[in-house]
Amino acid sequence: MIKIGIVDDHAIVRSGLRQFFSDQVDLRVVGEAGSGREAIDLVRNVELDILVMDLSMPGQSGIDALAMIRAKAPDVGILILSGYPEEHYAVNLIRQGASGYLNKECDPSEIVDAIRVISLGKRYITASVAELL
Amino acid sequence: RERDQLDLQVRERTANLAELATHLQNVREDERGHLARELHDELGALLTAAKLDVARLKSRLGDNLPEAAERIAHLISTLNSGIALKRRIVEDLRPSSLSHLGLVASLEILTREFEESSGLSTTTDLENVELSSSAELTVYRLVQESLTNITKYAQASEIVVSLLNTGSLVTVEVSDNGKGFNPQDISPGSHGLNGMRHRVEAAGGKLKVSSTQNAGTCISAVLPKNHS
Amino acid sequence: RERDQLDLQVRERTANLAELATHLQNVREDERGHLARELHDELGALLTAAKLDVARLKSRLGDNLPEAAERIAHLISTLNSGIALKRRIVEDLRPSSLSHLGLVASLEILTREFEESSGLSTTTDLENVELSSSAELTVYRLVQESLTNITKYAQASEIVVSLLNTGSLVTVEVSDNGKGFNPQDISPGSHGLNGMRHRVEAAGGKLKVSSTQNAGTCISAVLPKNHS
Ligand SMILES: Nc1ncnc2c1ncn2[C@@H]1O[C@H](COP(=O)(O)OP(=O)(O)OP(=O)(O)O)[C@@H](O)[C@H]1O
Ligand SMILES: Nc1ncnc2c1ncn2[C@@H]1O[C@H](COP(=O)(O)OP(=O)(O)OP(=O)(O)O)[C@@H](O)[C@H]1O
Ligand SMILES: [K+]
Ligand SMILES: [Mg+2]
Ligand SMILES: [Mg+2]
Ligand SMILES: [Mg+2]
Repeated sequence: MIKIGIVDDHAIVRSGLRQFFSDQVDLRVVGEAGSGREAIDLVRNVELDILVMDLSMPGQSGIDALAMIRAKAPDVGILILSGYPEEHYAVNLIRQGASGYLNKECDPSEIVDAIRVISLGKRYITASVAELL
Repeated sequence: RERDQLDLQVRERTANLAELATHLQNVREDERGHLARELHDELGALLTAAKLDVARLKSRLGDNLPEAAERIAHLISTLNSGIALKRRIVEDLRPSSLSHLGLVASLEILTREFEESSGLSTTTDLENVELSSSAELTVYRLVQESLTNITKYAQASEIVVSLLNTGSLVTVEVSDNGKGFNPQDISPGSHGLNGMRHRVEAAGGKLKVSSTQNAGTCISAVLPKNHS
Repeated sequence: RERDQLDLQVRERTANLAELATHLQNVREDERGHLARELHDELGALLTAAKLDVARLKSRLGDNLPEAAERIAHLISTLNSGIALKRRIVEDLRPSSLSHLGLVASLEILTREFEESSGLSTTTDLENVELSSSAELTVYRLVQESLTNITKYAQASEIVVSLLNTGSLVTVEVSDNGKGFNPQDISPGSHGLNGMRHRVEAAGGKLKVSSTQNAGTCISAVLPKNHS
């Protein structure tokens, strides 16, 4: 069972993701956060394998949270799921410690693929990102 | 005496107009930023949620109803077009990278994409600099407008973009080896350089436009580091 | 001689700044109009298409799969929120009524909604006038800003908005019976009336601000009918 935390400032996205993951037998959502600050608390208080995290959130953005989470919980996989263009962000964020980057326009089944790859302790790199790296 | 009175009036009017122009430049960027956030965050959340709904629907239905599957495929492609459109509008309004990845990364993206679309060889020399976010936006817009001018007029083959710390100042420069022009002789319908100058001065800086016929153009601005 | 030289420079600078301010006002409205069209036409079409897809999917599935029905209901409500959001953004950018229903209808809608939200009694006297669409937008923005100012400052109970033909000119007026202010004494951070004046003058017209402490305010502008 892969234990997942969802970080997004929009409840409609969080519940969409939670329900989508609930259809998968090997995934379980164990916590949610609505901001970067809450994400740090979540990682501190709940045992997680993977954080699926948005970037654009009020207050502390996902990027600020990324560095802190990496420092506090080096073993948690962090999949960034953001509306911003992959070609601009993916390489940059993977260098900053993210385990993978997906744009919200991806096929949702890709999110599940990425989670499974990252849960094995690997990075998830799409073909186009591999080219940029 | 009468003349002094008149002088004073003219000066007041000038100051007033300068204020108004600055206000209009600020308000335009604020509006764009606000709209970009609204579209990215609010509309983006709804479109993402819709995509997740459709994905679940799709896996529920499996391969039982081929006709429904066709509808769903169409729905997915419609939503993807909506997302792509939203994203293009948002990035045009204000590059999200400025607030998330910083000025240097944003200028790298800008010049890389300029190079790809124009085919012109572009060299960058970009240092991390300490500027307020509004000054960062001013620098970004300066480079953007300069690159646009280059594609429109310069017939250049080499472009250099630099952003450097020079003591307590920051210098940004865009130069090309194109055909140049006479900076004294700009038509009144042109507002790119004029607007740029006003904006740089409102940020407490100075703009220099150097160009010589057939010897290229250099647009350079110095900005103070901690202008409020 | 030297002074003449200086005078000339100041005048040139003033003309330049006036040009820039006009350009910035135009470009802002153009940008808003362009964006409103893009969102309305393109995004609107995509969201409508998505809704149609979902409706057809729903009728295909009938009542067979209750779980799918639930998904579909959620999807429809998500798309409706997207459509509502888009509509609000578009109307904020530029009231669609201006190009579809004309200036008089747009001002009727504006004042009616103002009356509803502010609770202030508002009388209108609106004639059909012959103005270019850019002058119509100027009139609309003038009324909009004047009503905003009234809610912010006037403490008025009665408002009158009029749009009248006066020979070869058009006169627009917004007056209130509120606490008034001294038009000579406006803080430099205020740009509503200043911007309005510049805009009216750029359209070849004239703005008059009359106000007396405790005797209400009247903002009025005359505009020529066929200014290009
Ligand atoms: N890099 C360049 N090489 C050659 N000519 C240039 C260059 N940059 C600007 N110019 C000249 O300077 C003029 C003024 O440029 P400016 O950006 O102010 O206005 P514009 O591009 O004509 O109009 P706008 O920017 O308002 O769309 C241009 O019309 C062009 O003739
Ligand atoms: N109808 C009114 N009744 C009373 N005072 C008014 C009225 N309209 C304007 N004022 C006064 O005139 C000032 C200038 O108005 P103006 O619209 O130019 O700027 P602002 O509303 O203060 O700021 P901005 O419009 O830039 O947001 C206001 O601050 C207010 O004191
Ligand atoms: K599950
Ligand atoms: Mg978000
Ligand atoms: Mg230009
Ligand atoms: Mg105002």
